[in-house]
Amino acid sequence: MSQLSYRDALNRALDEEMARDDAVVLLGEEVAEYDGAYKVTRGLLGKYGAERVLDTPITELGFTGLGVGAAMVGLKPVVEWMTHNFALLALDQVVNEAAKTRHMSGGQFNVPIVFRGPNGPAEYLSSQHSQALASYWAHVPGIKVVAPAFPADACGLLKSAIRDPDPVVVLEAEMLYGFKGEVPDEEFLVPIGQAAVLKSGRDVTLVSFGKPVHLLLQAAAELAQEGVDADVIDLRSLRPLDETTLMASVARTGRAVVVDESWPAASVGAYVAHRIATEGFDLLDAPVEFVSSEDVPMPYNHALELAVQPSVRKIVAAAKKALYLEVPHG
Amino acid sequence: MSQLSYRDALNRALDEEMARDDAVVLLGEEVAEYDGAYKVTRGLLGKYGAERVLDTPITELGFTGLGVGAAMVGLKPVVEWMTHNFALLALDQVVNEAAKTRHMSGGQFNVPIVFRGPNGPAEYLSSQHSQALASYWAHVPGIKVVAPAFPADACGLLKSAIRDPDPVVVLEAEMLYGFKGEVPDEEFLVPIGQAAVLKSGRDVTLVSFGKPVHLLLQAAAELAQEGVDADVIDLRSLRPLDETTLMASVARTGRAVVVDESWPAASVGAYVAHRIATEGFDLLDAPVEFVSSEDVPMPYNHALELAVQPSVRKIVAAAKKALYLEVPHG
Amino acid sequence: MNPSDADLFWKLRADMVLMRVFEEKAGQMYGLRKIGGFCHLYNGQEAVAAGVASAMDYSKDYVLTGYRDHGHALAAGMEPKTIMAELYGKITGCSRGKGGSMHLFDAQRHFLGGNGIVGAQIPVAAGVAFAQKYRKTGGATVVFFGDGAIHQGAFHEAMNLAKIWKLPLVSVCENNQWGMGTSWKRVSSVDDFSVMATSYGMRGELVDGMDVLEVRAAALRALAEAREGRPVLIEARTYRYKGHSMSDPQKYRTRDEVEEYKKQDPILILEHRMKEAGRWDDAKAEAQDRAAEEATKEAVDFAENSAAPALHTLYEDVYAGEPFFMAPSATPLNKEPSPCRS
Amino acid sequence: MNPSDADLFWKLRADMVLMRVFEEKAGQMYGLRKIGGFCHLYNGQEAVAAGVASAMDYSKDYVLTGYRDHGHALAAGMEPKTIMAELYGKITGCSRGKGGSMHLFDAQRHFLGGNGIVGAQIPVAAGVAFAQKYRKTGGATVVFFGDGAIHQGAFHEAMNLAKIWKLPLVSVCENNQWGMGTSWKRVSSVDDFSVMATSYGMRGELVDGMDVLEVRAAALRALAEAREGRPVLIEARTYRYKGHSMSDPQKYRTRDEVEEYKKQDPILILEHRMKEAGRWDDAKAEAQDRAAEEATKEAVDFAENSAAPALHTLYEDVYAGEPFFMAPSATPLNKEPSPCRS
Ligand SMILES: Cc1ncc(C[n+]2csc(CCOP(=O)(O)OP(=O)(O)O)c2C)c(N)n1
Ligand SMILES: Cc1ncc(C[n+]2csc(CCOP(=O)(O)OP(=O)(O)O)c2C)c(N)n1
Ligand SMILES: [Mg+2]
Ligand SMILES: [Mg+2]
Repeated sequence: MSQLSYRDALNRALDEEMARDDAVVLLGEEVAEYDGAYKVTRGLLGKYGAERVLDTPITELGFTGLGVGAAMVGLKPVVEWMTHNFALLALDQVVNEAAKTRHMSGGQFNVPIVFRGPNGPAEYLSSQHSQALASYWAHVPGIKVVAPAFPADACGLLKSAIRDPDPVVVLEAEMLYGFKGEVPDEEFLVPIGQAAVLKSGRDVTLVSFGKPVHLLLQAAAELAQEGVDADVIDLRSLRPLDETTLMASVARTGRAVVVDESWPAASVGAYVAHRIATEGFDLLDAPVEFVSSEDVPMPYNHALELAVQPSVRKIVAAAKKALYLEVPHG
Repeated sequence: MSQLSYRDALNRALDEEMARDDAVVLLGEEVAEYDGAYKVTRGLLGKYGAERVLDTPITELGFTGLGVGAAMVGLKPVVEWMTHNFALLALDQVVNEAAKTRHMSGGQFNVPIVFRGPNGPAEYLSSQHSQALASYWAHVPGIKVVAPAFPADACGLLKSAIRDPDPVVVLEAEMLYGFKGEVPDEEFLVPIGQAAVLKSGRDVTLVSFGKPVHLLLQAAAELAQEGVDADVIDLRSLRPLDETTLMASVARTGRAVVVDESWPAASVGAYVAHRIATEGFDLLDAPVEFVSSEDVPMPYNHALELAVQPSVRKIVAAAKKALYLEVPHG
Repeated sequence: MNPSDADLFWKLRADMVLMRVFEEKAGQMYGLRKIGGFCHLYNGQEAVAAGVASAMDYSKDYVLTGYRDHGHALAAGMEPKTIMAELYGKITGCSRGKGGSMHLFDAQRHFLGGNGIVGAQIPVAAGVAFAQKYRKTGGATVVFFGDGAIHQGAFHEAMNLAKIWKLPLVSVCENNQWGMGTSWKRVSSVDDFSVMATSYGMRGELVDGMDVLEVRAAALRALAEAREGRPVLIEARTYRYKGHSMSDPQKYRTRDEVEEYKKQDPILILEHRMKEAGRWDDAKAEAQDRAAEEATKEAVDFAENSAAPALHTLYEDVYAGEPFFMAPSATPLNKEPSPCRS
Repeated sequence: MNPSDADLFWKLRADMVLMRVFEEKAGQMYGLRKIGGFCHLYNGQEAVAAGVASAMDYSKDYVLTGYRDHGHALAAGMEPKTIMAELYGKITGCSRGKGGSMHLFDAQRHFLGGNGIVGAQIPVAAGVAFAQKYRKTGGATVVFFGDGAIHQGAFHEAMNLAKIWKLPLVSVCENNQWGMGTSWKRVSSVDDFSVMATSYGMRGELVDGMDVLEVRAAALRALAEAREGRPVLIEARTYRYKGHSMSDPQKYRTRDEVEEYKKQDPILILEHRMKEAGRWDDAKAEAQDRAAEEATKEAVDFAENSAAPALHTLYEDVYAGEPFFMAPSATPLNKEPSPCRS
């Protein structure tokens, strides 16, 4: 085990997979000479050359589509979106091409492509640059979606994504790029589609994905001080969703708080809350609580942008509500 | 009251609002000389001239953005997307411009624009042309979203949308364009944000929006034959969502079936199911049932494409499950 | 080309005749409600697909196009049977009845669709060309699109990528003069699309898209340049005889306009050239016509007699490996009681 | 222009000096962590905003730009105070602390932002021009964007719309030669962006973006044409002195390259011209410099002393009328216990 930052863990995944398979190429804005806007691709141009690590013009739709075409004939492109905010320009190529080519050709084509980049609020960026857009990908059959919260998962999931014969969207968290954690020294994969139980507990299930997972852990620690034993689930994969692990947790606790840093409506979080409520109907002792971002565009002012997002305080309050500890129900 | 088709009801709304306010202009592919790909804009070019009814090149991103700019300085553009499938190319201009301009300017601008066009599966069109994309709009603060199921609502909601100082997305149903219904002869508006109770009942709430609302009515009729008295809710507006009407129904029935013709994950339907389950926790006698489209791209073959979508049969089965009538729970 | 090459003449004619006959039959079957949805016929434009195809080396080259794809599919050597079966939505269709008219595909024959989103195939094609260059296959990619598609951002972004990365891409704008009911002149700032190559430092060329020999010559030039890393833009000026799709009343143009173009019919033009070159043979032509009729009739029979896809196939071809479905889709409830549960 | 117009000389100089001084101060305040996030400084490019602004009639014209917007905002006559307060995220900022550096707006002064999505402002600007034409205001719209933005589909789609609808739009590509760490030459197929006008049958013009008088002259020409329904594309070749945003180590270029361009500094060039024209005045220049320093200092004081927005303001400016929020956002639970509940 070594301590590696989330950024370096992603970089290691890219490096290992590029070394392993010359079908893997990287495309994106600033990924080559600049080492990536967030330095995730650092050093790869030097190591693999300009044929495999390519700076693109600022044409998200164009280079995303280009990746899809290259994947259809056997390459394994990793397309970096400088952030997921800009990927909205490329949505059509993901939803209408990458996700559907296998199906509408009757299974004739693999589309082994990875779309990756930072997602979710960063700091002082206002509303166009601080969006959590997981829902746009999780909605769509034909692709897979992962959202690592720790360096080891970042590395292992990205490697699995690159080897996957289907398109995979990787939601990275800009605020976690510098976060360090243990990563196995030997090569490893993290399979797509398995949630992780980060802490076992009996009283309430706290579940999220990506950056807010770290809030869950802090909330669990705070709750522990008040004698509440939380179960903490990191979904890791949003499509497929590991309902088995999730429901096993709810069976243990009978209560659940779902956290999603996106807007609430038509979100992954609301979907997870729905699944828990429907599948766990007889298991639940309280309504599923859902902590989302406020339903507003992200403001620039820092105090406001913090207030908009899920916080340890909100999660603890939600957990207490689920436990009927403070807010009386009804 | 007259019998009007859904198409003609929309046409009447456009006509009345154009007559009323010369700030209203129509833009889109084939809306002028061709009368609209689905004939919704029939006759308007002749009546209002080429300055107000404009055929665009096939550039969804460009003309959607153009509409946003025109709205910022006082026009009230109605942008027709030939179908919502193609609007994915324009998503950025809706999500990052229309929805955010008021907020990120600190409230300096109204953006009174309407985006409209057919949404949802039609027939024999395969996967790129038969998508139900409500979730992509309902997710986003700063816009409003409506989905009429009847001619009168189509007319009244579109008129409200055109007068609204905020961007409104209108989800029309291609399969309903020919559907006829009663429409008041005098001018009328349907306010955005109010659900309709189409049938009052005591046993189970059936709720949906857009085209599947008609399936709810048929399912309710079938259920009635078996002695089940269903409450049928047509949401009409997805953003804002009329939770008051919805929860009053659930309070009456204690059981709910949510129907959404989109894919299940991160969908409007799952969100509604979640809201019912959380707010109605003490009211519910059974888990909320959710009937969505199958989680697959739409196939071309007609039997397959029908099997993919919600059907009366599936809804009746879901209602019975909610009533513990057939499928034993657990 | 060497105009004395009789085989080539006959091959081009056979291709075009097959397209024409196939489309007529498809239209007929549509009328009989054997085919549904959109069905965009290629009549009038045959010289473009046939001319370009004749210049390609399908062992290493690839083709992509839009939804008006029957002609290009046939030109790539796909069998009329699997195309017709696809239009019928049968399991024997090239796309297992999942794609329909707009989504013909044949991986083996390097025919990469069939795309329903106007312009979307252009960046995808650039990606195929990227892979060819990366793998040094010597192959090139040809992408077809309409006069309507050329305004899409996708076109522009892809052209720039093709040029800066020296991709072996030949972009063919089939200017059939109408995008649905919109005359190309009303939505275009230029009256010659080939000048748009200027923005990308590319060579652009306007070619008579009704003359298969001219198209072929332009394609040969373009492919040679593309293989050397110089992408080319071709505008093939052509004409669409039929409505945009099957349900188009065509009020936007006169019958005279259509008739005028039919006088320059691509098959007639080629036949004229063949006669000029002394390569005409009535019997051979008749035999070709009959063969096309025969192949098309066989295709219809094949489609008619093929099985519909089983309902459970709707769950197939979504993912490569073990499929998964987000609930409630994966639960029995959401499926139709019987046939769906296979 | 009439080069003997001394007022104009001094006005252009004042504008450019204010931009320069303001940006230096913004950079300083960023260093002191008074400002966060992205902050794209305009140093080096002042002649473009100042030259174009001087040719505009703000009573009827409009401006839109990207995220590198401080210079254009000042040129539009926005007060340094409200801009600096916005950078500080204060409630007195032009956008109430919601927009920050990238989203300056001033409806009154016809400054329509400030846009963070590269190229997105171009179609929006075409829409503003559309409204001007529709309302026959006689006004024109100017849109600024970078050498990186010109490849976006949004640019191309908007140019075509502007041309076919004869919109009063002047599109100014500020080619500062770098898009973040990418030299414009590496991602462009042409070495003169003004040729891209060809695809839209527009007039294109390359102008020295370091020379404010040349920029002004080009803008005057373009605006006159635009007002008559002939949109124009201008490439203003300029240079960015600072990093892309504040945290850019600028390894992609040499210090020499930057120094070389600083020798052609737009303020120096103008001063040189003023001297040549016999219009120079040391004292006046010094007074101008002092005024700019003063205004900027005041702006900082204003920003420092302004209140932060109350937390409840985060729920404001989302909709025009009675706001609404999708649950759980509207429930007390999801809000921070105290200050949020106003
Ligand atoms: C992105 C997108 N927008 C709109 C449509 C609807 N549509 C289908 S074909 C067509 C016209 C295209 O014309 P052109 O490119 O000239 O091709 P042609 O039909 O003439 O072959 C339109 C608008 C679509 N399929 N995709
Ligand atoms: C659509 C989109 N893609 C990527 C980005 C990230 N980004 C911000 S600025 C920039 C470079 C833009 O360069 P240029 O257009 O030359 O403008 P300059 O910064 O030089 O003023 C990039 C890639 C963005 N904001 N929007
Ligand atoms: Mg056409
Ligand atoms: Mg630049």
